[in-house]
Amino acid sequence: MDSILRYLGNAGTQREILDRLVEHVYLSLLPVVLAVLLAVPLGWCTHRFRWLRAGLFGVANVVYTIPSLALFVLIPAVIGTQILSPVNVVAALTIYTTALLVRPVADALDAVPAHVVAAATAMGYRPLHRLLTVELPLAVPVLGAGVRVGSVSNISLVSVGALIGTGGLGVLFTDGFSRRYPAPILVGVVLTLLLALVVDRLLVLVQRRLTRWARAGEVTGG
Amino acid sequence: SSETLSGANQGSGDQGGQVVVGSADFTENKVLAEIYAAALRNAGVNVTVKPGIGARDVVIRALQDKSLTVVPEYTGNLLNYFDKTNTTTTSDEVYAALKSKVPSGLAVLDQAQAEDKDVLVVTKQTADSGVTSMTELGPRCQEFVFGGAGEWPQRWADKIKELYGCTFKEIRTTDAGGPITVDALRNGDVQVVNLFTTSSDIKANNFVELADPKNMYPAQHIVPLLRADGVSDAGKAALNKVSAALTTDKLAELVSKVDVNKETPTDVAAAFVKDNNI
Amino acid sequence: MIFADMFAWLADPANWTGPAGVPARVGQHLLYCLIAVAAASAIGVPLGLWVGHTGRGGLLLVGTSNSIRALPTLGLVTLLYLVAGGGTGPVLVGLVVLAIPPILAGTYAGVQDVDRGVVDAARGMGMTGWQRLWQVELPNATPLLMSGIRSAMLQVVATASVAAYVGLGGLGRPLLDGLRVLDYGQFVAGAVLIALLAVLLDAVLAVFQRVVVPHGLRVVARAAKRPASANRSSQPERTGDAGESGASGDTGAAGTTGESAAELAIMASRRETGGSER
Amino acid sequence: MIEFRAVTKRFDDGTVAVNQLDLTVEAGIITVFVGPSGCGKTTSLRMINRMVEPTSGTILVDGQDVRAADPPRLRRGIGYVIQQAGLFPHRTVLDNVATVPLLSGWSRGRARHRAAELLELVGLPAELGRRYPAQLSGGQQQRVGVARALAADPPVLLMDEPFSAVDPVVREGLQDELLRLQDELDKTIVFVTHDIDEAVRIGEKVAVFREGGVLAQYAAPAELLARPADDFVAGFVGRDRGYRSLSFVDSGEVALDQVSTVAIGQPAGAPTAEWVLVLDEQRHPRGWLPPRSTVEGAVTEAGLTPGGSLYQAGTPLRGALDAALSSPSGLGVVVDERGGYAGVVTARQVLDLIERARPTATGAERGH
Amino acid sequence: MIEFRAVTKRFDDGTVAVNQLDLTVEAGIITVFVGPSGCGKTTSLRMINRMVEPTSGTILVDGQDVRAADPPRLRRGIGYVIQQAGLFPHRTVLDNVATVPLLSGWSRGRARHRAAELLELVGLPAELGRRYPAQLSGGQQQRVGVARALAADPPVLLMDEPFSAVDPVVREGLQDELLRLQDELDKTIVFVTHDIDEAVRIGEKVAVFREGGVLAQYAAPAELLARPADDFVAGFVGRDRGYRSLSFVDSGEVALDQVSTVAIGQPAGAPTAEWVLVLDEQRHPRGWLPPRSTVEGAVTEAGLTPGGSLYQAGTPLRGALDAALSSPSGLGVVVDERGGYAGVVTARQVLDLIERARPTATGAERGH
Ligand SMILES: Nc1ncnc2c1ncn2[C@@H]1O[C@H](COP(=O)(O)OP(=O)(O)OP(=O)(O)O)[C@@H](O)[C@H]1O
Ligand SMILES: Nc1ncnc2c1ncn2[C@@H]1O[C@H](COP(=O)(O)OP(=O)(O)OP(=O)(O)O)[C@@H](O)[C@H]1O
Ligand SMILES: [Mg+2]
Ligand SMILES: [Mg+2]
Repeated sequence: MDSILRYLGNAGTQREILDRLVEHVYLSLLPVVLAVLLAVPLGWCTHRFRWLRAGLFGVANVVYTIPSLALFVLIPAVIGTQILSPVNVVAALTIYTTALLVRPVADALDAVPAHVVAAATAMGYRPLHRLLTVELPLAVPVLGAGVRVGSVSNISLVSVGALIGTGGLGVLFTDGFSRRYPAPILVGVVLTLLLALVVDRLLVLVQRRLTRWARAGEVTGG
Repeated sequence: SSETLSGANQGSGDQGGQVVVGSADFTENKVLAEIYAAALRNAGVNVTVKPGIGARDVVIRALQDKSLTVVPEYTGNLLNYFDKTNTTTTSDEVYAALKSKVPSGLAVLDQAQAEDKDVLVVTKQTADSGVTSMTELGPRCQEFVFGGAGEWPQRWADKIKELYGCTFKEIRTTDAGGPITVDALRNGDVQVVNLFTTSSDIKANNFVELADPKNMYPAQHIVPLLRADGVSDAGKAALNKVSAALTTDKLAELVSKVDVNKETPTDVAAAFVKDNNI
Repeated sequence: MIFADMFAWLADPANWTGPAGVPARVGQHLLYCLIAVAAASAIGVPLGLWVGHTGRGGLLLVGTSNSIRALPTLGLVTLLYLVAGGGTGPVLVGLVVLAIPPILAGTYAGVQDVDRGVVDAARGMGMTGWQRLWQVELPNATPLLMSGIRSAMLQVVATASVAAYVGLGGLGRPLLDGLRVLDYGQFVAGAVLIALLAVLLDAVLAVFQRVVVPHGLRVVARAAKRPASANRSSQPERTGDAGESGASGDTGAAGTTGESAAELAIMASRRETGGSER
Repeated sequence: MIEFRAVTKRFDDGTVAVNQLDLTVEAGIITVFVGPSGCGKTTSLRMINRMVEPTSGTILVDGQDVRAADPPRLRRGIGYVIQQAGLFPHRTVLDNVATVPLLSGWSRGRARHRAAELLELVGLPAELGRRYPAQLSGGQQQRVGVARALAADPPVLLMDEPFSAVDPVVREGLQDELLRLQDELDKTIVFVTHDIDEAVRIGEKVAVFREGGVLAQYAAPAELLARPADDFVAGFVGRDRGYRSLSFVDSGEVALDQVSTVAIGQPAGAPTAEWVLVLDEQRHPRGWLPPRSTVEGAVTEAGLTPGGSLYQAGTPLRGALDAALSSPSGLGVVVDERGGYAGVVTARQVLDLIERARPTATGAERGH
Repeated sequence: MIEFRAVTKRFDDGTVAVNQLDLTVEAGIITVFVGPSGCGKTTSLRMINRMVEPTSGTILVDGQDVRAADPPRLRRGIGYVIQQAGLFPHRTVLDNVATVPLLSGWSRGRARHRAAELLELVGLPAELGRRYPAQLSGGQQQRVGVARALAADPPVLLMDEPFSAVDPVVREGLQDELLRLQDELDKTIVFVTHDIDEAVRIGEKVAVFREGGVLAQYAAPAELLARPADDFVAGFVGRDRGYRSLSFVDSGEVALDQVSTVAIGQPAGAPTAEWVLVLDEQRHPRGWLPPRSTVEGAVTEAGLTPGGSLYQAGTPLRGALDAALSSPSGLGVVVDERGGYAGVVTARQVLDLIERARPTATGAERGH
C-alpha cells in the first residue's frame, strides 16, 4: 500500500500515467469505432448472401487465432506504416474487433423479425434505406452487446502493445516487471479495469438511449 | 547564434519541431533517455520521450523511419549491429570503427567514459567451486546451463567456444538481464547468466562477475545515436556534456536509484542534469 | 518476402530439435492451454450450471465475469510473477482467468436457453432438481457450453505467448525472440504455429462437440436452418435460394464464434428472469 | 381492379405455389383468398405488389402491368397489412403510421397530422400515438397496422391474415371495424385468411384455393356455402355451413310477437302460465321469469333465468334462429338498434322466413 | 377426485391469480378449466401437482392433502401435458415417453416396452419412436406429449392448453383422439383451454374462470350454453350458443321421411315436381336433381346440384338442423353409420325434436 502511494505521489509519475491512460483510451476505442463501420457492411453481406457465411465466419475465426503481438508487428511490414506508429495497434485491434463483430452483426440482422422487414419492403422502402432506418436500429440490442464485448476485450488487449512500446497502460506492466516493482503493475491493472467498467457503463447508456423502444414493452409486461 | 537557431529549426526537421528520444526497455537505457531529454530541453529543444521500445533492431528501424531522433546506445553492440564481421574490442578502436560504420543519415556523438558491458555472472557458490573467470569457466561449461536473452546464442555461442572453448550444457532463453535471468540464476535453474555491469542485481545477490581476459565482449561505452539532421548544434553540445559527465559508477548509482529505490527515471535524470550543470 | 523468411526458419532442422525446437515449444504451449482450459472449465461449468439452474444471481455473475475480461493478462501475469516469484503458476492463473468468462457465459446461456416448456415438463413429471440438471439442462446446454469452451480455447492459445515474457517456453518464445532482433522469419513462424495450433485444437473440440452434443439437438439445429415457408417468404425477392446452400457448409464454423452469440444473448438479457417458482 | 392472367409461380426449389391463376379482383370491394395452409394465398397476394415475382403470366392493377412500375414506388401505392402487424418496434405508433407519407416525401408535420387522423379513423385514442408498439395489445397493434397501410390513402389494400394472431373475441371486433371502415373508404381490398368463417363474414367475393395453388371456386359467400363447386370446397367450408349460410339470408319484414314484460324494481304481478321477460330502465332485456314463478316484492336481477342471445332486427336470420334456439323460453328476443326490447320470434317463424328466402332452384341455376 | 378448498394464490408481486377457489373435480371424467387469458387457469392447474404452492387453502387429490407428499413423487403420479408438448429435444421419442417409468425405477427394457405400447395407444406408428422430437409435426409432438404423460399410468392427468399450438384441423383430430382415449382409460383429466368451443366439445364438466381468478360457473357444457350464470359467462360462450347447444341435444328416435332416389348411371325417369336424391353404388348421397329437371340418358355426377351437409342418425340434433338448412331441397339427408342414405328430415321436424327435448324450466331449476 505504502509503495503504491509513494509511486502515485510523484508528479512525474502522475503525468506519465495520465498520458498512458489517454493513449490507452484511443488505442482501444478508435478500433471499436472503425470496426463497427467495417463490420456492419460485412455482417450485412453474410446476412444477405448466406453462402458467404461459412467463408467469412471462418476467416474471422482464423484472424482471432493470430496472437495480437504478431499483428502489431506484422502490420507495419504489410501496410508500410512507421514501426512505432500507433496506427499499427489501431489497425490490428480494428481487425480483431471486426472479426469479433461480424457475426453479431449478421446474427442481429437475422434476428430482425421477418415480418417487420417484409412490412418495410411492402411499404416501399429501398434496400439501403431499409437497412439504415429499420434493420440497423432493430439490431442495436444485439450489436450493442457485441460492441461491449469488443471494447472490453480491446481495452485488455492494448496492453500487449507494451512489448513494442505502444501499449498505453501496458507500459506500466513492463516497467514494473523489469524493476520488480508491483506498484505500477497494480496501478495499471486497476486503471485498465476501471477504464473498462467506465466505457462499458457509457456504452450501456448509449445503448439504452438508442433502444428506449425495447424497454417500452417491459413496462407493460409485453 | 542565428546559425544555432536555424540549426535547431533544421534539426527538428520532420518531427515538426519535436525531438523524440527513444529508449530500449531496460532501466538504464530509460534513465539515459531521460537524461538526454532533460539536457536537450535545457538547451532549448522541444523534446518528447518514448521509453521502453524494445530491442535494438526495432529502435534502429524506428530511427531510420524517423519515428525517433535520439537514443542512448552502447558502442560495442552498436558497432556489432552495423558490422557483424567486426573484431575490435577496446574502447577507442570500437568507437573509431563505429564512427566509420554508422549508416548515412545517422550519427554518434562523443562516447561517455561510463560503460555498461555484458558480463557473465555466476553465484557465489559456483565461483567458490573454482569458476571466477571465463577462462576457468571454459572447460566446465558442459556442467552448466546458461541463461540469457533470446538473441545471445546467435551472437556469442560460437565466439565463446572459439575463445574459451566453452559449450554450455544447454542455453536457455530468459531475458536481457532482467528479473527472469536473475531469478533463474538465484533458483539454480541456470548456473551462468549474461548480465550487465551496471546491474544492481549483482551486488544485491552476491553474484560474481567472471573476468573476460580475452575481451570477448567489446567495450560498451554509452553513446548518443541520432539522426544526423535531427538535433541542433546546441542540442548536440548538451548531449556531449552529458557524455562527459557520465562515469560507470555514476551510472550504476543512477540505475540503482530507479531499480532499488524505485525513484522515477525522470526524477533521477533531472537530479543528475542539475548536479552536473548541464 | 516475410513468408519466405518464415519458410526458411521452419525449414532449418536446427529449429526442430532440442528443448528449444518446434515440437518442444508446441508441447509446452499445448500443455499450458490444456491445463488452463481444463481448470477454467472445472470452475466455469459447474458455476454456470448452478446459476443457470437456480436462475439466481446469474446475470450478476456473468456480468462480473464479463468485466474480468478487461483484466489484462500481461498485467496479471507479471503481477503474479512478482508476488509469487516465478514458476508456471502466474501464467496458468492468468490464462484461467482469461478462459473463465466465455466458459461461464456459454454454460449459463446454455442452461438458460433450454426451452422453458422443456424444463417445465421435466419438473411436472417429477424430476428432482438434480435429475433435471443432469438429464435435461446439461444435455441441452452442451452446444452453447461447447461454444464457450471453444472460444476460451482460441483466446488462451493466442494469449499463452505471454508465458515467454516471464521466461517460460511455448510458442511465445519464437515470437518474442524473433521480435527482439526483428527476425521476421522466426517471428512469423511463431505466429503461424500459434494460429495453426488454435485451428487444430478448435477442430479437435469440434469433433468432441459432435460427440457430446446429443443427436436430437443437431436435428433441431438442422430443422431450424431449413427455412420454413414463413422465413422464406420474408425474403421473397431474393433470387437464387441461398438458404439451402448456406445451411450445409457452416456447421463447423458455427460453433467457434457461436460464443459471441451466446454471451450476447446474455448481455442483451432479452430473456426475463424470474418466471415461475422453482 | 386487379387482374391475374395465367399467373404461375414456381419457386427455385421447384415448389409450384401458384398454378395458372386467372382471377379478376373487383374494385371497391373486399375479396378474400381462402384455402388450406401452403396453397399459395400469400404468394398470390405478394405478387400484386411485387414482393414475389411471377414465373409467368401477367398481373394488372387498374389495367397497368405491375412489371412496368418501380417496385418501391408501386408498393407505396398499395397498402399492406400482415398477420403480426409488422410494426416497427423502434418507432412510436404515430411514427409508424406516418411512415409511408414520409417515404413519399411529405413533411414531418403533415405526415404526423395525417397519422393522428388515421388513428382516430381506426378507433384508437390519440394518446396511444406516443406509445411504442410493444406497449399495445395485439388487437391495438393490428389496428395500427391497418392505419399504417391506409396512411397514403392507397386505392388498393392487401391484407395477409391480418387478424389471425389475436384472440377470437378481439378478432370479431377487428372484422367489424374493417367492414365499417370499408363502408367509408371503398378500397379495393384483397384479404387472405385460412379461416372460412372469417372469409364468408368479411368478403363480398371469396376465392377458395386448393393445394398446389389452384383456384377451386370464386364466388360470393352465400353462393359458396349454398353451392360449393366440388367436394374439396364443400369439405373446406365445413360442417355448419347450412347454419352459417343464414348469415346471408336477410330477414326482410319480420312480424314480431310480443310477450309480457316487467321492469326491474317493479312487482312481478300474479304468476301466469307464460314466460315473462324482464327489462331494465333502458328496456334492455335482462332475463326471464319462468311460468308460474312467484316473486316476493320487486323483481331483482338476482333470481332471473338468464336469457339467450339477442337478435337485432334487420340483421341476417342466423341471429334470429340462434336467439330462438338459445332462449330458455323458446322465444328469441328481438331488439332494436339501441338494444331495447322490440319483440320475440320463435324458431318456427324464423324457419318460415328462411323458407320464403330460399331460391327455387332450377336446373338453370346450377353451378357457378 | 380433486378438491380445491378455499384455495388462493397471490404471487410475490401481489397478483392474485386464484381467489378463494372451491371446486371439486370428479374422478374419471374430463373437467375443463376455461376463461380469458390471465384468469388463473394455469395457476390453478399447477397447484394440483405443486408446481405452484397455494398461498392459502387446501388441495386434496383422492382425499390426500398434496402438501403431505414429496413434490417429485407426487408429480410422478400425475401426468402433465403442456402447450408446446415440452418434449426433451435431446432424447428420442421413445425415450421421451419412457422418462417417467425410468424415473420411477423401472428397468430400461420394461420402460421402453411400455413406451412403445403407449405410442401405439395414441396412434403413432412404432417407427416414430426412433426419431427425435424435432423430426415430428406439431400434432405428432402433442401425441407424444400425451403418451409421455400417460406412461406411468397415472390416475390423474393435467393438460394445459395441450392443443392450442396446432392448426384447427389437426386440433380437432387430437380432440377426437383424446375423447377416444378417455373412453378407454377413464382417467381424471383436468384440461385447460381458453377456447370455449374446445371446452364444450371435450369437457364433461366445464369450469369458467373470470379475471382475478374467480370461478364464474361450473357446470356441464349443455347447461353452460343453455343457462350461462351471468353476463360474463354468456358473453364468453359467445354468439351461436343456441345453435351450438344443439350439440348436446340428443335426437332420440327420429321418424325419417323418404324421397325418391336414383342411382348414378341409371336413367332419371320422368321429370317430377319433387327433388330427387342421387346416390352412388354404395348408396352414398352425391347430389340432387331439382324438380322438373330433365336428364337425357343416365344420371351422371356432372350435372347435379351439390347436396348439403349430411346428418348421421343418432348424433346430436345440431347436425340434423344443419343438414336441413344446407340442403338445396330443404330436406336434410340422413345417413347411417356407413354413410349410406337412410332418409330425410326437414328443419321443422328437427325443431319439433328440439322442442320436445327442451326441459320445462321451472323456478326450481334456475342456475346457481
Ligand atoms: N421463398 C420460397 N421458396 C420456396 N418455396 C416457397 C417460398 N415461399 C413459399 N413457398 C412454398 O409455396 C407454397 C405456397 O406458399 P404460401 O406462403 O403462398 O402459402 P399460403 O397459402 O400463404 O399458406 P399459409 O396459410 O400457411 O400462409 C408452400 O408450399 C410454400 O412452402
Ligand atoms: N410467477 C408469477 N409471478 C407473478 N404473477 C404471475 C406468475 N405466474 C402467473 N402470474 C399472473 O397470474 C395471473 C394468472 O396467470 P395464469 O398463468 O394462471 O393465467 P392463465 O389463465 O393460465 O392465462 P393464459 O390463458 O394466458 O395461459 C396472471 O395475471 C399472471 O400474469
Ligand atoms: Mg400465408
Ligand atoms: Mg395458462
